[in-house]
Amino acid sequence: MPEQVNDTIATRRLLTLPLLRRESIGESYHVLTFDSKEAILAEPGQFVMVRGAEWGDAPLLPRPMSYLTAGTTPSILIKLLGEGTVRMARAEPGEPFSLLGPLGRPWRAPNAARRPILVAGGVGVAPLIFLARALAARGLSPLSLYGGRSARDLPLDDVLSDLGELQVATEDGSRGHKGRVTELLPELLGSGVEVYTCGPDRMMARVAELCAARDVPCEASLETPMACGYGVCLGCPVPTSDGQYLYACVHGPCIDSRRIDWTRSDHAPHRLPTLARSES
Amino acid sequence: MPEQVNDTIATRRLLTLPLLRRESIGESYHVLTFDSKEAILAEPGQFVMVRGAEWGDAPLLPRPMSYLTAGTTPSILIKLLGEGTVRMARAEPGEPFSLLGPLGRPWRAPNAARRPILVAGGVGVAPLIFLARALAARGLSPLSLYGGRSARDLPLDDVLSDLGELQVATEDGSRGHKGRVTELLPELLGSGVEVYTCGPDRMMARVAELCAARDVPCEASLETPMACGYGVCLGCPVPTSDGQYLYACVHGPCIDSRRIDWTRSDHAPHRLPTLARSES
Amino acid sequence: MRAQTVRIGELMLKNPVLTASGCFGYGLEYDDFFDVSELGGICTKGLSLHPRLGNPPERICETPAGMLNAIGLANVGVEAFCREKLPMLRERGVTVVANIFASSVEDFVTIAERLEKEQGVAAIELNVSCPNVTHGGIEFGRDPRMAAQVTRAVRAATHLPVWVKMSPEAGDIVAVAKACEEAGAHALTAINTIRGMALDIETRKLRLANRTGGFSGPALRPVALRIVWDVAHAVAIPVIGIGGIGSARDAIEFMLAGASAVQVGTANFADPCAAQKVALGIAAYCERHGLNASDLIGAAR
Amino acid sequence: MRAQTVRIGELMLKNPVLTASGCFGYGLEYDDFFDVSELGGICTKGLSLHPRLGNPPERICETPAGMLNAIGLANVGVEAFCREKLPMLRERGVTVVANIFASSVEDFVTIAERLEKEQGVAAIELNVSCPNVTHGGIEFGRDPRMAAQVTRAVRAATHLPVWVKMSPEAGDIVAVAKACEEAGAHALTAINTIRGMALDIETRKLRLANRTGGFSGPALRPVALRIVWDVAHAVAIPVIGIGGIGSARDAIEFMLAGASAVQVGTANFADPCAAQKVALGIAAYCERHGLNASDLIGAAR
Ligand SMILES: Cc1cc2nc3c(=O)[nH]c(=O)nc-3n(C[C@H](O)[C@H](O)[C@H](O)COP(=O)(O)OP(=O)(O)OC[C@H]3O[C@@H](n4cnc5c(N)ncnc54)[C@H](O)[C@@H]3O)c2cc1C
Ligand SMILES: Cc1cc2nc3c(=O)[nH]c(=O)nc-3n(C[C@H](O)[C@H](O)[C@H](O)COP(=O)(O)OP(=O)(O)OC[C@H]3O[C@@H](n4cnc5c(N)ncnc54)[C@H](O)[C@@H]3O)c2cc1C
Ligand SMILES: Cc1cc2nc3c(=O)[nH]c(=O)nc-3n(C[C@H](O)[C@H](O)[C@H](O)COP(=O)(O)O)c2cc1C
Ligand SMILES: Cc1cc2nc3c(=O)[nH]c(=O)nc-3n(C[C@H](O)[C@H](O)[C@H](O)COP(=O)(O)O)c2cc1C
Ligand code: FES
Ligand code: FES
Repeated sequence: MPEQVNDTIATRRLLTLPLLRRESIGESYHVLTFDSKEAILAEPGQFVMVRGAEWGDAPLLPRPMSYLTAGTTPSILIKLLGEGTVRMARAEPGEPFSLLGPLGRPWRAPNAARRPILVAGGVGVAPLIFLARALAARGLSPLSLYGGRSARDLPLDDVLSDLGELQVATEDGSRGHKGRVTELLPELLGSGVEVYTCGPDRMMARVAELCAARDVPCEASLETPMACGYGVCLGCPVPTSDGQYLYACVHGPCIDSRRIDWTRSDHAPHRLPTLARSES
Repeated sequence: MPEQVNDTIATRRLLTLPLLRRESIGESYHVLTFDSKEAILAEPGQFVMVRGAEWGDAPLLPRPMSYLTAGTTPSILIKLLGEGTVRMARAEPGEPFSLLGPLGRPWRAPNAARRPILVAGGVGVAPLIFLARALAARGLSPLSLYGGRSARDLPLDDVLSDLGELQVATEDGSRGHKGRVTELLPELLGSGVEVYTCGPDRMMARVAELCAARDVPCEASLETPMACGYGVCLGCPVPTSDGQYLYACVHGPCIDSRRIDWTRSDHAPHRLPTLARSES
Repeated sequence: MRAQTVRIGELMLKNPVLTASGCFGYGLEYDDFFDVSELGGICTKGLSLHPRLGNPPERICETPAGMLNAIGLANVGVEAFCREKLPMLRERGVTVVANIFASSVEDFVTIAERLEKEQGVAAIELNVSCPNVTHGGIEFGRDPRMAAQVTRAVRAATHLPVWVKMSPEAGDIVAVAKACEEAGAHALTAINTIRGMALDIETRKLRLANRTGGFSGPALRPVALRIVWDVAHAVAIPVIGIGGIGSARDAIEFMLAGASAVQVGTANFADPCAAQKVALGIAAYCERHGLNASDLIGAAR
Repeated sequence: MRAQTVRIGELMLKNPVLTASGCFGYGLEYDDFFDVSELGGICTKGLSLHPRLGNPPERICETPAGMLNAIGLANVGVEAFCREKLPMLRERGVTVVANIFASSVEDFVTIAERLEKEQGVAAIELNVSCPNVTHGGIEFGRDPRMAAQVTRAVRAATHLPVWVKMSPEAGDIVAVAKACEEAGAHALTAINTIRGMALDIETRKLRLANRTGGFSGPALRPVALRIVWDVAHAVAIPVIGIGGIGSARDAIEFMLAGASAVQVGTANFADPCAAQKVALGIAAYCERHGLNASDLIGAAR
């Protein structure tokens, strides 16, 4: 564990904030915006541990969520999965939430000499939208590739297209390219670009593979189960190519994709929607 | 356990009903009214096991609550105590609740030859209001004695006074007689009356004692912790004067006060408000 | 519909869902709710040789996602059960597992012999793991030799299938399980409650008159599941899983871990139809996956 | 303010609240949150002789009101701890309890000897009860003789106070506790986690790569409280209570049951300031009741 931890750490706080508003996007996605007196100085790629202040003893653990926006109205984009996200999706304005953040290592600063390509899968779009906004603020315009199962699984695609060029792919062909979003990538890779990706492990593994083959810098934002989110439980190991572990909450979630052993990072049954599971 | 179980039992059902409205009465009391397509045929003195359908795994057990009214808009009067009642008091219209009822033995039918005296302590007023309404529907007008710590602890006193004569007592003297409500009782007892009581154990024990001394029939509605409410867990024993146990959920909650061993029924630390406890 | 029957030794159950002892009365309290004969079976409240009053109040208290109980095995006694309860259960066609409890091997045998005389008892479940009584109970279930001794004695006294209910408090549960298997148990049921305690900090009193109580409910599930896995991987006889099961998902977890059937306990309190819903949910899962219920047993990968 | 100090043998703690091993890192991750030296103390992540990578993912999973962990004692090793972590803790004035783990008595001794050389270690806590490693761990903690052997050997090797952390999976925990007392332990800490398991019914896979994980959190509290009561009523040395403590109310329950101090574990995850809040809450309770913290110990009626 010789890894250095990011330095925005000095601003980590546990705040209890009321929900300001909740907007649903289709059936499975919601944007939750909170009301904070002090501005949250989160950077794109960082995350926050979120828990309803009134949840009692169960669900017990806070849920890691990427910041969609920061400042005095920090927001997150959630996908309904299990009990935690279902409760979040039921919350009404005014309901208090505990937010611990900003946490983790943000996206590495873009290299001005390269055009950023953002590769998003489903809800993984959240930290990439935050990044695209930051790039736009600097006058940079990213190229975004955005994939999902169907047109319904591309929440906030309009935001991305407002911020730069957007290409979409859906597995059922209901929008854009029919197939995987990674199929759009090869022809775009070259010495003038760099890649940022967040989405399902399998998608990110493929992005990493393509980038490695063409020597394109690629940063991936990892999802692992987390108990604490701030480096004390050691519950969030990410196997690295040199046989060690990085800890996603402090060494990530944004990590240089070449450091990760992608063959060992898809164990997680967690990654299946629990809602489907609980139907039975 | 040779005790016979009441016969309205044939209508027990577990229903999931939306909250229709919630009215607060001061800081500590709320009336919750539910919306039922079918009329709930509860009788005065019966109770219902109430649990938020969205509570998840905790709090685990449903909470026993006396019916305040029955029919298609069944309602309960709750006093804030611990996690269960606090959650109920936060519920918004539309929130689904599981209601198992009607349960238990209702108040014994009034004897037309006697004037009913209702002795209520705090939230114990709920099943007595229901009784007073039923009496009023038959053209009978009960005399109600209603006590609490202060004027704030006499929720729905106006309902009682609309239904008959009402005398109140508060320990701090902020309304009516200064002192215990049981102090109002002795001069009212005689051969022409019968008593129904619900409130703190100590109050009911005193009512029972006074009635026994004057040979006045007295029925008490007991509060014990309950897990099931329908006779299977055996968690709700009430010590009887012959050294046996009755089970409050099926043999009660309304029981002839002479059958109860009041000296053995005040063990419960449960009876203290948990809210106060959790301050620390 | 996919076949839902499961075998527990010689006994064929309609489906893998029973109700747990002490959490379903005598199975006669459910006429308003559902037809109990639809279940795989019910386990009766623990029956002793003589009627028992049980412990003084308070007997129960809630804990995070669980509860404590110290009922103290209040029951009508085996005689009254045979005369007053069993005929009604028989009439309703309910598969009845008689859960029995005693503080000596002799009494276990006497109870079993009494049940042996009746029609309509599908199996006997030996409660050698009750944490809420002073004598007998948990001591038998903690020690492999004592557990085996009770099992062997009851086996010799009855033709009925004998199930032994495991205590999670045994230091070496697998050793107890193996000893019971060797002693002739037809099945093992796991788990009974673990002893817990709760205190009120304002009165500074213990919440239960019995001081400790058995801990049950969803909170207990991960521990129960681990024990069922361990036991099922160590013995050849069927194992029946218990502990915090409230949904089909929970029940399927136990079956995948090696349970041939499951029992629903605490979940009946909040929902009298819980066991029925679990059974229906397992059937739906089987349908969806093209499996029979018996295919689930030990199918974890 | 009422006195909040409590004595654990020779060691005087500022207040009765420590943080539990494995749930507070090395105590250096809290600068943003609060001044860790305000606590009664911290227990470090379990230290082994050599650094350990820990188990592969998944290492954690949530359960009703609790969680399972199978970290596998990932840690920097005692040497790196002494060189890189301890000086910073010393500088901050933190009361440090070094939680140590080994798979042989010799290694336990070697680690203790290494710590003995340092300033700033207030006590050593022997983890003879880790459920997540193949060797050592829980075997030591289940058997009174083995637990005593480790205790005696470490006592002989160091002048530091020695605390022994009890496993709830011992068949006879009181026997283990007494054996450790006799072997010279200065205090007992109870409890470590109980092994649990979870399965995903769609993939049919176990949720944890290690198969089982240690069960912790509020769900565990009633079981932990009962064990603390039993142990505290059986030994004369101080007992430190652990298990699902997240509020002052929980902590006071343990103290009333006989604990001289408490440790806050899983609760730190949702709230990094949990232990600080527990300590403040106990002080407020003491104020309200006109008691010193030490008056609470074993004061249940
Ligand atoms: C750094 C990071 C950023 C994330 N950002 C987002 C985001 O912006 N929007 C979003 O919808 N989701 C995001 N996730 C995933 C999100 O944390 C899970 O979807 C969520 O925890 C599921 O909780 P649940 O109660 O609904 O599901 P359950 O399956 O009921 O959760 C059970 C347990 O597993 C954990 N868990 C389940 N799935 C995941 C997962 N995919 N990743 C991590 N833990 C999981 C939960 O936290 C909980 O502890 C992020 C995860 C990480 C690690
Ligand atoms: C037949 C009957 C009728 C009742 N009618 C009413 C009513 O009309 N209005 C009302 O406000 N209250 C009524 N009560 C009491 C009510 O059940 C408790 O106040 C409530 O359960 C407290 O829950 P909690 O989660 O807020 O408190 P907590 O203290 O957090 O509850 C913890 C556990 O203890 C049990 N418990 C705590 N206090 C009591 C108590 N006094 N009686 C029974 N169980 C308790 C809870 O049900 C729960 O299982 C009645 C109780 C019974 C038995
Ligand atoms: C109120 C109550 C009473 C119980 N009585 C008995 C009993 O008489 N005999 C027995 O073997 N188990 C008894 N148990 C244990 C249950 O059968 C079951 O093993 C345990 O509760 C765990 O399952 P659960 O979490 O589904 O409740 C009782 C449990 C509860 C909650
Ligand atoms: C993630 C995690 C890691 C743990 N690591 C250790 C450890 O290294 N050494 C140890 O003795 N106990 C360890 N424990 C056990 C805790 O110290 C504590 O005994 C247990 O979690 C019960 O307390 P709690 O419910 O407050 O968490 C760990 C617990 C958790 C949750
Ligand atoms: S989530 Fe706890 S260390 Fe990463
Ligand atoms: S509450 Fe279960 S028997 Fe009365």
